[in-house]
Amino acid sequence: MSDRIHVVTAAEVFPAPPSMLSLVLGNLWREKAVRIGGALVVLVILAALLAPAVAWLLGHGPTDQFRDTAMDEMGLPIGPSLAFPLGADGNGRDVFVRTLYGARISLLVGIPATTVAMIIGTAIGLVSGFFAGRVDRIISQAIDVALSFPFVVTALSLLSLNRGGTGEPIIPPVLVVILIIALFSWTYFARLTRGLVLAMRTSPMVEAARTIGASRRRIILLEILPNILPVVFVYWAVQLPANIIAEATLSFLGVGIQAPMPSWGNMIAEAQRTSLYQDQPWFLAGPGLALFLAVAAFNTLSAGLRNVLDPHHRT
Amino acid sequence: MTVFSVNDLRIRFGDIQAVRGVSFGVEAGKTLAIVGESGSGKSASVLGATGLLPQSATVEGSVLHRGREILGASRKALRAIRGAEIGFVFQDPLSNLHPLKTIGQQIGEAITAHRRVGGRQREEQVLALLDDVGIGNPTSRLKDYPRHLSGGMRQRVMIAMAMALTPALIIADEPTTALDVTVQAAILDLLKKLQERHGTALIFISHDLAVVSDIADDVVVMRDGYVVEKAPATDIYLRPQQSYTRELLGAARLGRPQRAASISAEPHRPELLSVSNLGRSFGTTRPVLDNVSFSIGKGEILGLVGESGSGKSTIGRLIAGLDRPDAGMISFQGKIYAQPGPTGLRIAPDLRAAIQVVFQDPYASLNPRRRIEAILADPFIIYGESDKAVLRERVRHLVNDMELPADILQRYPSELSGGQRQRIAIARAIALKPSLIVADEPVSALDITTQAKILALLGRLRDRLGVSFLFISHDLGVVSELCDRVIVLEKGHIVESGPTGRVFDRPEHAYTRQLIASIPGQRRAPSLSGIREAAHV
Amino acid sequence: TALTAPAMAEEPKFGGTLRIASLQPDLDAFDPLTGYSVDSWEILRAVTRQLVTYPGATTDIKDDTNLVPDLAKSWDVTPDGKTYTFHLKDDVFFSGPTDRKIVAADFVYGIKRFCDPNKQVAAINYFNLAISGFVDYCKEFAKVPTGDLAATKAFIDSHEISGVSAPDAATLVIKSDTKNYDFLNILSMNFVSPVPSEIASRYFPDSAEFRKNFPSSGPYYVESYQDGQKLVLKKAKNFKPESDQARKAYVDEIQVDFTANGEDSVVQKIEAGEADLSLYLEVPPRSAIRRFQNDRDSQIYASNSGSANFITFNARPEAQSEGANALRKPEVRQALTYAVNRAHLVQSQGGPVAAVPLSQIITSTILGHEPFDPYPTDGNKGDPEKAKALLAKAGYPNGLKLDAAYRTTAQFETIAVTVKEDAAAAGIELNLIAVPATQWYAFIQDPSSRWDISLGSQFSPDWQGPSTRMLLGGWLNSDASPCGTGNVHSICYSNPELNKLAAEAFPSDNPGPIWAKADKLVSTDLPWIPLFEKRKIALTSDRITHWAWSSLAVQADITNIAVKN
Amino acid sequence: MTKRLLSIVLRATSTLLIVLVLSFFITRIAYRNPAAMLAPRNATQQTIDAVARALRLDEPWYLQLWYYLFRGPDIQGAPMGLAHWPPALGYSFRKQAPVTDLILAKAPVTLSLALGAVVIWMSIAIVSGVVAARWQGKFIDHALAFFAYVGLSIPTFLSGILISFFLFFQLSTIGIHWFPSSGYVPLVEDPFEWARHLALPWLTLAIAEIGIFQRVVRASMLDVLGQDYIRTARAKGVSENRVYFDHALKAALNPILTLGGLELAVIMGGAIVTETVFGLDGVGRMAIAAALDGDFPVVIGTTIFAAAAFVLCTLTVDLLAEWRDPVAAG
Ligand SMILES: Nc1ncnc2c1ncn2[C@@H]1O[C@H](COP(=O)(O)OP(=O)(O)OP(=O)(O)O)[C@@H](O)[C@H]1O
Ligand SMILES: Nc1ncnc2c1ncn2[C@@H]1O[C@H](COP(=O)(O)OP(=O)(O)OP(=O)(O)O)[C@@H](O)[C@H]1O
Ligand SMILES: [Mg+2]
Ligand SMILES: [Mg+2]
Repeated sequence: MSDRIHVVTAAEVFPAPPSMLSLVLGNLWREKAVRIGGALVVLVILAALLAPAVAWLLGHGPTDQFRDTAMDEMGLPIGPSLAFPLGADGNGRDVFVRTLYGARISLLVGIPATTVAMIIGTAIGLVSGFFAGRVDRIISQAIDVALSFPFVVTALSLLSLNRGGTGEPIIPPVLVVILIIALFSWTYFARLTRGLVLAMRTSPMVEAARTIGASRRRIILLEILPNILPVVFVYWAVQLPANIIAEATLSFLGVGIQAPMPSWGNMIAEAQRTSLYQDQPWFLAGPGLALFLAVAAFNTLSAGLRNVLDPHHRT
Repeated sequence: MTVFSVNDLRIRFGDIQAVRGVSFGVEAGKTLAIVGESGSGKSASVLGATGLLPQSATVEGSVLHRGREILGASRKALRAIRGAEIGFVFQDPLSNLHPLKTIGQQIGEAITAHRRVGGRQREEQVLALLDDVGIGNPTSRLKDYPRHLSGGMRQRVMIAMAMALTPALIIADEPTTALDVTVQAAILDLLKKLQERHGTALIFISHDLAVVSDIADDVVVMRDGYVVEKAPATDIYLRPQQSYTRELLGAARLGRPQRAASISAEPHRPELLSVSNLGRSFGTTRPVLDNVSFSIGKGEILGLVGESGSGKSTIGRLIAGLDRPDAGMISFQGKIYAQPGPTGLRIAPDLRAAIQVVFQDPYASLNPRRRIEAILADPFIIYGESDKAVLRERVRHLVNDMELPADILQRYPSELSGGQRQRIAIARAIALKPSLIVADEPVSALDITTQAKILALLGRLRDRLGVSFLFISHDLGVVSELCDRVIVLEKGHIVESGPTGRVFDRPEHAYTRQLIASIPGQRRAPSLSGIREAAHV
Repeated sequence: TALTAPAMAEEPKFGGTLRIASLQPDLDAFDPLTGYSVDSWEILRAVTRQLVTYPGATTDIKDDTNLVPDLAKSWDVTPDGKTYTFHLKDDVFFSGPTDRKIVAADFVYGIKRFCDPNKQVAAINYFNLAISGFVDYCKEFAKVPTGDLAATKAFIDSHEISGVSAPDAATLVIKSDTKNYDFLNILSMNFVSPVPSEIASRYFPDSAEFRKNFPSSGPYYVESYQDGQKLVLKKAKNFKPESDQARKAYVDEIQVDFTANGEDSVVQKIEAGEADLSLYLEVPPRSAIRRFQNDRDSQIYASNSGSANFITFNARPEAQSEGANALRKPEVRQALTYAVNRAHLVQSQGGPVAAVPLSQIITSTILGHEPFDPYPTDGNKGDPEKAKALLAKAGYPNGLKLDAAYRTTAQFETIAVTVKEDAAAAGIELNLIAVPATQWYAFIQDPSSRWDISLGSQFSPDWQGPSTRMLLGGWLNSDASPCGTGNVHSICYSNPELNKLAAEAFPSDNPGPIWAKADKLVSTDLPWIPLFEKRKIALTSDRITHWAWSSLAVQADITNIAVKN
Repeated sequence: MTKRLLSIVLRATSTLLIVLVLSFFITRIAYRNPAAMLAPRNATQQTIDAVARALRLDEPWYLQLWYYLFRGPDIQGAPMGLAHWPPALGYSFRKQAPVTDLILAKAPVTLSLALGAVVIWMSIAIVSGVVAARWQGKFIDHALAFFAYVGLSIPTFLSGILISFFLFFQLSTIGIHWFPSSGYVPLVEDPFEWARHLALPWLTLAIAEIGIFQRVVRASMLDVLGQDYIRTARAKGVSENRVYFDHALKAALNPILTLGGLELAVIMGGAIVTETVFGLDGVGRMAIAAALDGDFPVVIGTTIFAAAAFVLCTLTVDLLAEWRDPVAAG
């Protein structure tokens, strides 16, 4: 008869308890999306990790220019060859090596940005959902405001903010890019967490804890957090590819990662701007495919995780 | 004439064999009841037979509708039958009605899915149907959405939909389980009336033998996908052949509750908790609680009954200090701890410990991510115990008290049965040696046999520890078995209170009388009392 | 090849529409007062006329240096060379918001607008120098409150510049305090155009309304203008072709399309036949150049442009960083010039067709040019070893770190990363500072900005030929441009010897040799490091039937181009 | 109900106000010295100072905010002492016009882009999402999933480049001039040209969104298809097509609308990348140009515009959801 009364309970938030870790892992493994996505993600991470090794093997650093060997007299880059697996770019640099280094930037920006956003968003969402009432109204308003700001333009203003009196950046631009992306994605986690916590704060589980006199801290840490964290982690994986795209977009528009540091976004921008991709298609295809693969990898993986771990998709 | 018959029906969901060879049939104008505990395959059988199961199900066997084989028939053929020749009424009328379509559209669709009728004509038919199923002022209801209707009315709409084309057979899958007793009685009446008028055959599914006792001509008892027993109703109730059937009968509270002789009204108990002039309202609608006053004595079990939405749980939450009243006050041993105002809720730690709660859904009240041991250790930790060994000892003791095996401690709530979970919830509540436990429908999520065990446990706790209970239930039978005193709540007002025996024997208020009259199984009850006694023995 | 434009066999046909794809979403300026970029001049040529002008050349940019009468039919010069009296043509008219005849007073008004406090003329220095009484007039004008059209008009109506007068409708007299051999060249720039006061005084200079109601004195008028989308110029009905020796005005309509974004898209438009010419496309993409060379030989035109790119130093006194101080030593500057691999830079611009290495201040189209390389290296590849040695000599044996600012456009980014790589080989580490292109001048001019060298500096002569004034007599001449805000690229160079040579050259009748001498002097001293001279490459559609270069616009002369129709 | 509506509107208004004030401060601090940026490139310090005075940059911040809202800088010659009503959202330094006018001039482009794209992606996503749900686990479902993932994994700037290259350039070079590479023709002028010019941008936006929405539609449909009332519909003998496209879709629409509102809001606020790649003269392109230019009144104005688009879209979606099903929405 237990299926008769349908109350949304904490249990439904995340059905599998950790004792069934192996079961969960089994379920995950059975999900094709997880297997494919996982394999691709490993590939991306390997690319990032092995970038210096490949650079060393090929003898081409990410910013080294080989104007005499990799370009003709007109400055047109050569196409793929043994020495330059994906050919050269408009400055005689190795597209393959730069693409691999681009993976590093993507992850180095995407992962911290998403993590920071997750931590901030979850904390704020927790407070908002748990204390409800006026606190919630204020935070909801703040979320509204944060969501209302257009991404690229505000990012530009914020980047300009990072200019000291001398016109030099106050903190490293990469850090700013990370912070900006985090600033624009914490709301996602805040709203997610808030919704979960709001539903949970009047759940029998939390009320039971209240009646035995548990403190707020105890309730948040022991009752609520463990039940929402898995979902939050899943949504971390969902948000990550979006943030990788955000970095690439900023760099593409010339306001993210600055030359000569390679980022997929600024590589693609360069390929397009110089129109060299028409002669050396790999100049565009290299970073383009890499970006696509990385994003697709995380998208696939996170979709799989979500299918298994959070069947009631939240959008 | 047999309208519909099922032969050797077998249903599989993946590797789960849900139905393992079931046969039954129903004749025109007759009612076949299918009874059995949850998960026994009742719904699966009828849904499988009519092609309504998801495609993941494999259905084998034979199903004859008016002599024609319909199992494996084309979708189109099945669709032509469903609605036109077989009508369906499902359990939860809210979830079974489309939330975004008006009831006029939904009933009309039952007609237009099979017949070409003009708009005017359709509307007339819908109005006639609404009138038939006893919905007053039908014209004004046409444009209503399901959310605008009460539970009973929704179920009437479902019935109107099923009856739209006066099918030869109606399949009603637990049509009253989600409803209050009084509404349940009315719906059963309606079904019976319509059946008689149109000579419809009826397959009626229920988990409660009491409910079908008034209506069934034949009964099929199912368990684990098998038919345990199949016989005319009189035989089932008077001469059950199988022990399982007898067990079901024993648990069913047929007819007017019988007071167990052991519970005698003690003359006077010292007052433990007092509630006076309590009021609470949410938003602008009428107050949920209005001027509620009562008290609970030491060691007393006070029953609180009333239909859904009458404010029972709200009272429970107020007493447990989970909510603050808008009016009146609550005092514990003379000390006021809850009254209106922003600082109205002042609960000292010892008071916190003294009043504990057991919730309806045991699974929802246990943290699925923590082991039972951690859950049970919580109260001790919160009240200052930190020695690991002592904690372990106390937790073990608790589990022992609850008659649970010790190895349960290392498990997670999801690995426990419903009854076990509720015991854990109770264990956590008594860990702090409370004086009062608010039990909000603690057994209504459990199946009938488990219910009995938990009720017995509560009784023993009272006897052994002298704990008082505020026992909230909508099931009069349960209340009558356990409680010393009963208060009856209607729309936030107390309409009657008194010793259980008195209230049940000589109800003073019309509402109480209505509640008691609606208890199912009363028609057969006199003839059954003997069996009941026998089953108890 | 067709890189030097072929002479057209037959007389080109009139009519048709010339479509121009602009890289920028809007004109940077569209008022003779404010236009001071080659691209704004390109368009202004169609809607303004001057006293004298250049007729365009079909062969090469440097061939378009002969002044011909434009609105003036003739002029007299006093023997001291300081007073010019212009006699205006008689059948010349405005078009657009007014159709009336152009009179001498319209020039006077145009010049009186120059120091409108709401918007000053872009190249005010020329006129401070060239027109008597101009400075005093401007000083007075500066006191007029901004934002008040009526006050502006009242001031202009009630004040005169002593050096400018219109004794009658057809006579204009301009007086100068000094004799200048390039006086007429100065007047040939778009600034000195007739402006009808009854129209112009209604709008703020270069405002959106002004642009829409542009009072045209040229062969075309503004039919419609929508920034970000389109500018349409139509042939003026009262334009008398016989009155204009310089502009044939072949096409009936000129459309400027502002919707292309990015070099690639501009070129694609031309290749796809959606556009005939480009605007704001300084350097076409290399691959496009090659495609045109290979497949569309007749649709690519190239010419030396006189424009050059160079590295400048933050030489203002406020700059006291280690790098800035190091660069005050000649050895360090020499080290840097040896560190630069000009061959690489030329390659990065698209090879010899697009640029030539440059080792001196004066570029090939300018008066006084004599090829000269004070620090030659093999194949212009630079010499890292020599650079290191020079650094060590200057006291930096372990190399040097410099903050290098560049503008974030394709061209400068390429220069920046290329120079960075090559400098690194010579032990000079460049810390690149990216500055958005639109904030470039504000950044460079702000004394508090932190940079040692600028990789974003470039130069384009205001007119071809006798325009040496701009560099050796202007930017580098501390008499003409003292250090401070307004000193372009914060060059802050001061060399008394140069100043003396310049003072000698201006009134001279044969200034060429003087400038050549000055060039040798300064190029050796390295006030900046010349990198390369750009060749202008124009890609066109196959609809162009007659080609002409305009020296002022350093690209196509849209008033002398004909298209198939 | 009115109280609820009032509070919703109040919240929207306060959101806009906060955005306004915040963006004013951010941009005022970020674009530290707009006068120098706006003065001619070889302007003297006096000129720069004059510009700064004209922009009233030397006044206290609250006056600047006031001027920003209600009066132009002197350089524009707003009549002295006369307040501008409704608020002008400042005057663009570069364009020398009230920002409100500028935005209103560009808004039709952005709106055409956004609304056209939303219609395209919603209809395709809904049909393909329903199809995927209906044949869940079948080949067509997998195929659609594959395309969805490809679509949503390509950033718009990349797909924009590719679409423009292949569908404009390559087609044009072989003589098929179906799609222009850029530009905009107003709808009222020529509906066909309007659609032709917007086709590629729409496609670019739609590709990414279809990927997202097809998945959302499918998930939401699957969710709904498991509901009891779907079984009820089948039990009534309703045809399968009606079950999917009427009963199920109707109920599945809420999350789709909510997310659709959000995405639409972002695009309405300025689809910067798409507008840039395709040279559409919309609010987004103006915004980024202004941000790069330091024309901060325009930056603030476009920020407010984006915020207003966001607030409006979410408000509409909320009200729509409320109207469709107050219980679920509540
Ligand atoms: N769609 C399904 N997929 C998988 N298993 C199912 C499905 N529907 C039912 N089952 C399983 O089939 C068995 C019989 O279910 P059924 O719904 O017939 O029980 P029931 O007797 O109607 O119970 P209740 O009284 O709870 O309604 C159960 O074990 C159930 O878990
Ligand atoms: N937090 C709340 N906010 C708004 N309304 C509430 C709240 N809690 C309860 N109510 C309303 O108060 C009324 C009484 O609710 P309560 O839960 O006390 O009823 P009940 O008697 O326990 O019913 P049931 O038997 O269904 O559990 C209901 O109409 C309910 O909708
Ligand atoms: Mg069932
Ligand atoms: Mg209740």
